[in-house]
Amino acid sequence: MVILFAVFLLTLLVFTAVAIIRTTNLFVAVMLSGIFSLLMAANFFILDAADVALTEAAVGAGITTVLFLGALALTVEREQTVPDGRWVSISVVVLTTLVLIYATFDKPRLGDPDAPVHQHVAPWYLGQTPELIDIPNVVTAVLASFRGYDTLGEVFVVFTACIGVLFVLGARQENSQSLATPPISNTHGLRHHLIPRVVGRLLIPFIVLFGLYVQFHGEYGPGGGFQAGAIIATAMILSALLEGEAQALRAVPRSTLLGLIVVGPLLYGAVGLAGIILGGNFLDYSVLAQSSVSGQQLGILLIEAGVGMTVCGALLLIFHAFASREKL
Amino acid sequence: MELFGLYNYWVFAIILMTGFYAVIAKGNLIKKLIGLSIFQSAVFLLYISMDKVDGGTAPIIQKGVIDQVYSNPLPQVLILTAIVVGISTTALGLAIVVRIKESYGTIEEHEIQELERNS
Amino acid sequence: MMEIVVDVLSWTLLATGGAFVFIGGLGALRLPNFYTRMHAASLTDTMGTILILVGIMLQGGLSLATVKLVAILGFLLLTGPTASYALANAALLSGLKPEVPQLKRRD
Amino acid sequence: MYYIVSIAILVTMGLALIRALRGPTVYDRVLAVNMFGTKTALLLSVIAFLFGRPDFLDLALAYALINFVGVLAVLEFFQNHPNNKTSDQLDEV
Repeated sequence: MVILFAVFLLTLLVFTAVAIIRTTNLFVAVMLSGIFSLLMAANFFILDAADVALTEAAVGAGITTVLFLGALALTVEREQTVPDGRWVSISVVVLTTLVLIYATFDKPRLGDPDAPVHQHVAPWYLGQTPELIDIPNVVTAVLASFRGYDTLGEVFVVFTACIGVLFVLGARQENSQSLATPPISNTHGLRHHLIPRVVGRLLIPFIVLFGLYVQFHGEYGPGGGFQAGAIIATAMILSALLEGEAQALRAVPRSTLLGLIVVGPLLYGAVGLAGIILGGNFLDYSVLAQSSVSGQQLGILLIEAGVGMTVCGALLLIFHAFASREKL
Repeated sequence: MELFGLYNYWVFAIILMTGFYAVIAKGNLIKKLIGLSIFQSAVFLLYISMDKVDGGTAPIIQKGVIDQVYSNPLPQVLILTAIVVGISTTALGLAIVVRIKESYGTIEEHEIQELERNS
Repeated sequence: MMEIVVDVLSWTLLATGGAFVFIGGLGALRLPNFYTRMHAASLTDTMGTILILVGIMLQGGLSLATVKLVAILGFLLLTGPTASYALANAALLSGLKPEVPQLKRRD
Repeated sequence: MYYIVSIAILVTMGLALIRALRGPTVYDRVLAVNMFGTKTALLLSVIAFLFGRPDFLDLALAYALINFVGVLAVLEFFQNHPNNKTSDQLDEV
């Protein structure tokens, strides 16, 4: 029965995707992307991926929309239609779709317990996590410990992307006076809208609290550094929307955010190096404490904190980079 | 539910190619980026579809429940990190588009090419 | 006995909530202009949310889940009307005038 | 019973999607997105109970808390950029 729900949601997903591509109004496309993200999260949840659904919720519900709207505000909202060469692309795409669908007939059906993907390391992870790490959430265990090296790489990608955005957008605009006071057009935010302001102010502490809960409860339920970073960043973005860009930067200055994105990966790397110094391997947390299990738990706690700091700082810096730029 | 056993993969193929169409056929750079993120979401869907096990539940081990089947945690880990990385790289793309708009005054591909040719 | 009462009550709440949600969707689809559609959507959103979440709460009993459901209900009740306000305001700001539609009579 | 409620919510999501695709104004689409968000939060809470894993209510909580940020961003967008507003009322998809 639930699988029928999934089928229905997937069908809606296809309609949404086609509509996003067909509309020429970019604002509408961004709004429909919001629906796309919601459908995606519901699908992930039905397919037993609670952690992934929480990530999609944390990122897709606020940050994606805000970033795309920020970019639209700086560019244009309509695309021009260029009809030439359209049929070639359509035929290429339809042909490839048919080939891909033909290829799926060799795949094991959804939920097949004998599928090759379930035979390799997954049973080992599921079987060994209670013994080696002793935390309920296997996803967190795999993310932070068994595949910690991989996650380190991802954290550095987020870091690098953020640095890239700062390089591209942080440069001084020709018409602005000085770098020290970046031009801020929307100093007021939504300050004269009383209702959003009151409700938003009431909710911001709760969102931050929920973010911290997700961060530190990640070993026991769905959550972890990636989700928590995105949720806390959403809270700060909300405050920037309500109180204006300048006020938000006064509350959490740029230097703090830069510190966050620097300290996050460094903390992650330092935990890895501590493993080497204490006689283990890189990112081997077993040697961090008296017993191997509590060492693993300590290591996971620390690197999740590093991930959370990096993601939160990076997303906020990206947001401020877009929001404080003036349209030419 | 044999009938729908492969439905997820078909939807994956259609969404993937919908996103790809935007990347190859649309001239607007922001539209291309939206297409790219749809493409990316399709890949997420493919991975998450593979993690499902019949009768399974999310891989968060419940105390006191024995003989519970859990879904595969590995694809979830890969996609969890990929979502956050995806939004940061999309933001980088958007930043470049904003700079292109500031330099060329347009974000339509053919107009940029024309400006390049004339300069 | 008590359990049956709670069960029946919760099923009733869930069914009514489902009906409210559906009517809201119908209204958002069928009503003639933006402001009426928003009226339908936001009103039934609130009512349907209360009914469905209270219905699930009765099923959950006294547990952590119920506490979370109370939190979800509280936050949805705060954010839903705020979002409606923001949306109506955005529409007004950009010059979408609320007007009374001339109802056509079907003969 | 959970099934019936879920189906009602799913059908409503379908209706909201039709409204989002049909428009006609951009605000109708934003309204549909907002409706969709609330319905997703409800659906996730119902399905969490359907699966018998009420600890997954965190997801619905996340949506309840941060889903309206998008709509506030839209308000801010229209307030600060009134010149290039998307005011064409008959935008066909």
